[in-house]
Amino acid sequence: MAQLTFREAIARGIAQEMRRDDSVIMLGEDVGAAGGVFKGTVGLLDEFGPVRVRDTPISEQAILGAAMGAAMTGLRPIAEIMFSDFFAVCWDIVVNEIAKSRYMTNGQMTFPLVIRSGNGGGLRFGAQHSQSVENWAMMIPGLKVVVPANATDVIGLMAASIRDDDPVIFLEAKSLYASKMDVPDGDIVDTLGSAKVLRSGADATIVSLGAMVPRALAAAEELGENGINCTVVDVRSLVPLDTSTILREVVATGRLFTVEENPRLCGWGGELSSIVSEEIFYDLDGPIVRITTPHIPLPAADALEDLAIPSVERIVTTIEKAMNS
Amino acid sequence: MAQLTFREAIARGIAQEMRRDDSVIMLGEDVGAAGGVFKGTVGLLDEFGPVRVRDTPISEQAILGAAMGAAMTGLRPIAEIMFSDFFAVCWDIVVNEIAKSRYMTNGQMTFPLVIRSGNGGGLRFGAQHSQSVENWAMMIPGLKVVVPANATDVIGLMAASIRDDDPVIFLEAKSLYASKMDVPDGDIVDTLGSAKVLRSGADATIVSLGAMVPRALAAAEELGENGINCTVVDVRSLVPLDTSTILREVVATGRLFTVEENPRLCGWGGELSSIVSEEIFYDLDGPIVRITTPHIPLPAADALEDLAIPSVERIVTTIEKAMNS
Amino acid sequence: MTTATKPTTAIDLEHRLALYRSQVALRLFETRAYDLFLENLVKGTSHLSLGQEAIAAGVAAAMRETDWTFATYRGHAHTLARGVPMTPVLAELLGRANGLMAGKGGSMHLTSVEHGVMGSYAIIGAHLPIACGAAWSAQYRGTDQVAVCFFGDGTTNIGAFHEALNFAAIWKLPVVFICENNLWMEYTRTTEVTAVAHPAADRAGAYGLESILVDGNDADAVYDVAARAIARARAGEGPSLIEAETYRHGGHSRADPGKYRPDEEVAQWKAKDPVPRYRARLVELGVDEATLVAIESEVADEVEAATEAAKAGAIPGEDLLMKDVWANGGSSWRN
Amino acid sequence: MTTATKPTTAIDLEHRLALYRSQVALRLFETRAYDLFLENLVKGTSHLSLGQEAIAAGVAAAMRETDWTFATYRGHAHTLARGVPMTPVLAELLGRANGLMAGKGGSMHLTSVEHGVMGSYAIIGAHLPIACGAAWSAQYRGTDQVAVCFFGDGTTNIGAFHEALNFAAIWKLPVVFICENNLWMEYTRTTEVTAVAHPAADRAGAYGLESILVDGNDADAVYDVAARAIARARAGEGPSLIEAETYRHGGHSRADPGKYRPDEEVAQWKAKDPVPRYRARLVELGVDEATLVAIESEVADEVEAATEAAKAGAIPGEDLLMKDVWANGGSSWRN
Ligand SMILES: Cc1ncc(C[n+]2csc(CCOP(=O)(O)OP(=O)(O)O)c2C)c(N)n1
Ligand SMILES: Cc1ncc(C[n+]2csc(CCOP(=O)(O)OP(=O)(O)O)c2C)c(N)n1
Ligand SMILES: [Mg+2]
Ligand SMILES: [Mg+2]
Repeated sequence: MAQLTFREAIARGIAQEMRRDDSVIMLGEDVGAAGGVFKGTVGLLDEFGPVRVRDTPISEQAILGAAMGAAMTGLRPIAEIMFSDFFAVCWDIVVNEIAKSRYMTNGQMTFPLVIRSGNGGGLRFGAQHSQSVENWAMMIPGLKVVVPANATDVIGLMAASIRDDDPVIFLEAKSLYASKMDVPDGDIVDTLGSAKVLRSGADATIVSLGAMVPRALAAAEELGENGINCTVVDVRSLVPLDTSTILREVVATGRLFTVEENPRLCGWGGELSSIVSEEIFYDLDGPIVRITTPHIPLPAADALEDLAIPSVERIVTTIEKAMNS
Repeated sequence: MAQLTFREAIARGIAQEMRRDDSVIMLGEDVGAAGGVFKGTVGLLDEFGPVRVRDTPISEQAILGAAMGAAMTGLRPIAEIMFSDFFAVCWDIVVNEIAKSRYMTNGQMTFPLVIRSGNGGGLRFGAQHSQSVENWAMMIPGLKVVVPANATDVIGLMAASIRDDDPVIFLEAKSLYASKMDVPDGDIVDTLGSAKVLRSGADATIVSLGAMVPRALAAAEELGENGINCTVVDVRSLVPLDTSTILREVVATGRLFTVEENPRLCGWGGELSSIVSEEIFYDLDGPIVRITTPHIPLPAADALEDLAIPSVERIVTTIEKAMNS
Repeated sequence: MTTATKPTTAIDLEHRLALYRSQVALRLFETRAYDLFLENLVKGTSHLSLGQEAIAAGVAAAMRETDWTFATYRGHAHTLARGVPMTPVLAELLGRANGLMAGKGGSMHLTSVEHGVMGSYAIIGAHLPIACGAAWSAQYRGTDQVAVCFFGDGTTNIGAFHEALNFAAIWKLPVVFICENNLWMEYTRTTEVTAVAHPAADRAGAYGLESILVDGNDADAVYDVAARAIARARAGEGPSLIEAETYRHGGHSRADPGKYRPDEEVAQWKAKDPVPRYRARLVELGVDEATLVAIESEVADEVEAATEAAKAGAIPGEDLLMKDVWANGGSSWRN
Repeated sequence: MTTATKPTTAIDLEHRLALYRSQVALRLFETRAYDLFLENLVKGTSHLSLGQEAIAAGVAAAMRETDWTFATYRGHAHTLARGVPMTPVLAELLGRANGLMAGKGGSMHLTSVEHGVMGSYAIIGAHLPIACGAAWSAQYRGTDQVAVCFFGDGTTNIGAFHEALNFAAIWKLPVVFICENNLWMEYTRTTEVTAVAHPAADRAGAYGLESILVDGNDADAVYDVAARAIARARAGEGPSLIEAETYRHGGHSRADPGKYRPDEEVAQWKAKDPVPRYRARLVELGVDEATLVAIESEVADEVEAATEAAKAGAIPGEDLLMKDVWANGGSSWRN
């Protein structure tokens, strides 16, 4: 057992897999000597050397193209896209090439690669460095999408993502990088497509992801004190999606609340809502309510950003209002 | 009154606005001399000359960057992105620059521009030339998203989009380009954010968009013969979204079916479903059912593509099954 | 600028005959593909290499079996030149289950990993970085494989071109970029929208590379320049960028008659048609007519047989539709 | 390659004093911004131009009021150099309602349309095509406005750079691209990941442009080369690409101490610090100490006053949050 930050867990998860498998290699801007701008790859250059841990130019299409070409020829690259907002400059390689090529070739190629990226707001970086893009990735057939919410999950899900034979978009909530927890010693390998029930309550089910998980939990504590007992689910991977756990937990309480960091329209919460109201409509006791960032670009100022992203307080008041009406 | 194809309507809509406003200019690959690869801009070079109708290199970022820079300095550019799949190579300019810059500058800039693009499947072009990306655009705060389903709407909505002071993503269903209809003479100017009720029925509401509209209508005819009477709504613009019309029509029947061409996850249908189950849950008489392309890249072969995209038959059987269970 | 129009590598007759056969095969295959398109049997689109055969044939002849080809939507020729049989390629164009990718890819995405054809890519420029990745993998794994990446003149103006060239240069990757300069994008002349006269060769210096221009309608010259570039790449000396000047006889795609091009220009280039030109060279070198006719008729028979076999292919169904999104063979996004 | 280290345009003393004042203002402003960052008052990030002031000052001096600046996340200097007052800029860094964009943009997105500052862009390369668009608009409307676009050395390796340069060249757009080569990307040396020694100047030829290199720590030289490029653009002679060699004194952003750089390199460049260098030149030209001290203290007072005014700004609230997504002032996506 050792106390680890979320950012340290990234390097540990990668190192764990690089040690056991020579085919795992890494590339990105400033990932080597600098250890990553978020310090997520500190120590990897020292341990694995500049042949396996490579700094790149500011050429995101080249970075992901290189990862794709390497994956199709037998390696397991891990590429970093520094901020997930930058997916926009290499989106073609992600969605038109990596995501589609296995299907288009009728299975002739596999793409065992991981694209890590710092995701979401909370650091007052403004509209071009703060987006939550988990829905961008979820909407593209052929991509797996993993979003851990704590250090232990980072290691286990990173290992599972690296071992997975499909392309995984691995989104690291920037606002969680500094968060700490006790992490078990030794190798940790988790499973994609398994949501976690973090708390059980009879009245409502709150489904959350990434940086919204600790907020959902805190809100549930507060709601519990006010007599509303909530189940809290951490989705952990959007694709594959653990619909069985989620549906079971919604059936149990009859109410679903989703807490998302991505802006309002076409978020994963809307997708979950639509799955629920298609598949277990008759188990619902009331409206499905989504708590999201409003449909606006994220503002930079701390005061404004705090108003935009779902807060514990907003989660509490929204659920209270819905449950009491 | 003249019979016009959908593709002819594009040129007519653009010409109508270029005649009245010198600040409307156009650029894109092969839009000039060739009249566009889909022949949507035939005649415009002749009428407006090479200064207002400009052919570009294969540089989608430059095309949209140019449109953005021109818009912020007082022009009203219309840029063509040949296939909507190619948004992936210039996504940054769309989502990080065009969509966000007004907000980020606290309203110092406006971006009256239109980005037209051939969208969706049906032409057996395979996975990289057939995507329906209306949900890509809908999920980005700061973009308006317009998807006409017939020639008259093309003209009126094109005019409204060009006159609108915000960036509009104007998606032209490739499978509708050859469709014809009688179009009134004279200028046509429509309104963004107004859905159309094309047919009324007491039993269920089918909401559809673009190329799915004629299919939804045909399905409703067939269902009507089998005793299930459906309302059919053509959404026409996803942003602004005419929620009042849609919610009213769903309340009236108590059932909602959405018919989408975009792949399953995080489509506009999911968004609509979540709005409905949040806002008019108690008016629903049964599950909300989404009819979509499965969550796969689109295959090229005609037989396979026809299995993938929602067909009249699939719409009919899905609704029948849902209504009879 | 190196202008490599005359072969500096001796090519023996056997290889010359193979080069001829390859060019004839590409010519007859593409002609058949066009006919089938006009018969409405090719359902989607198709982009032919008629007139450009010398490049695909010449480069493939310089490659080893273990090397990799990265092609574009205009990729029939590059695929066949690597030894992929005609039947699955034609069946793919026809959308049949016996197609190279069972109909799921179509004309623009021909891929045969077995033959080192690592995909045909239909978004302009995207495969240049991907070819870098394969080359990086060869470099990392210490194999001596080389990635060869084809693209058109118009493609030099997109961002991915620039990123890939710089990336390949700094990592000294074993990748050979081959620009098939056929003067035209779709319907726009490339020089009208390009700041330099030779869209690839004039930009090599921006990546610290040698500027190489070759007569793309001369299979020997292409073979020669490709062989040298591939050898360099294999020896760890890094990437090359080759501009091969050529012309497409037909339109850009589908039934485009290519009417935007001046008649004289078309005529001038048809006079430089690589296939009769190569035939004439062989005759000059003493090859007898009978040998050439035999090659031509064998290839014609092959095309005929492939056409029949492709037409006889089954129509793909639901089982294929939902297959192979994921490595586990399935397409489910949920558990 | 044109190396423009010596001014060829006569600059009169009045302009020289203005250039000095401008550089001092940028220096003192950035120093204050850094202090406020260390005081935890700048909440997000910030990228300073300490050491690079001569470029922003020199170029701005060569621009007309109606010309346009396109800057990056490292854009404080370029914004101030165009005459934007310090208070709203500093208040923006502090996230206050009296900020240049009421706190909605932050340090990386400074914009003042009123002063021709058409935005600061934080995605590498994105603003180069956008500057082309503004230049196209000037060309179309027949004004003689020029767009000036700043970016760093590392930015030359991204696709948008390539697309924009070609596009500007073929349309002969009135745009001047200025690469501030400070040798480093964030924490990686640019030459380590760039195929040519001069990331911009060595690539100008790929766009048919003249290769121009200038001492970016000499405001007169910068002024001179910029004035000529702007004049060319205004005269309809098309774009220019200028590489200005410089160095950032501090780290890339925030509290980065920049320790990845060799001490000698930092020392060597600090010896070429543009501000004392320019001061020395003025003294040499006979300007008396009192004049210089007066300028310096006026600027110091301005910074002080701006600091107070910025700190006194209100905290922005919900009303601003939901404002100005759309041209109608609102943010509603539904009716
Ligand atoms: C990013 C992108 N933009 C546009 C297109 C449409 N497109 C397909 S082929 C083509 C012309 C390509 O010209 P060139 O590179 O010269 O190759 P050629 O077709 O002549 O072989 C265009 C514009 C595309 N496929 N991808
Ligand atoms: C597309 C993209 N990739 C990466 C980044 C992260 N990033 C911000 S600044 C920077 C370094 C830029 O270096 P340079 O162009 O030399 O400019 P400088 O900061 O030195 O002025 C990087 C990599 C970004 N903002 N956008
Ligand atoms: Mg071409
Ligand atoms: Mg730099």
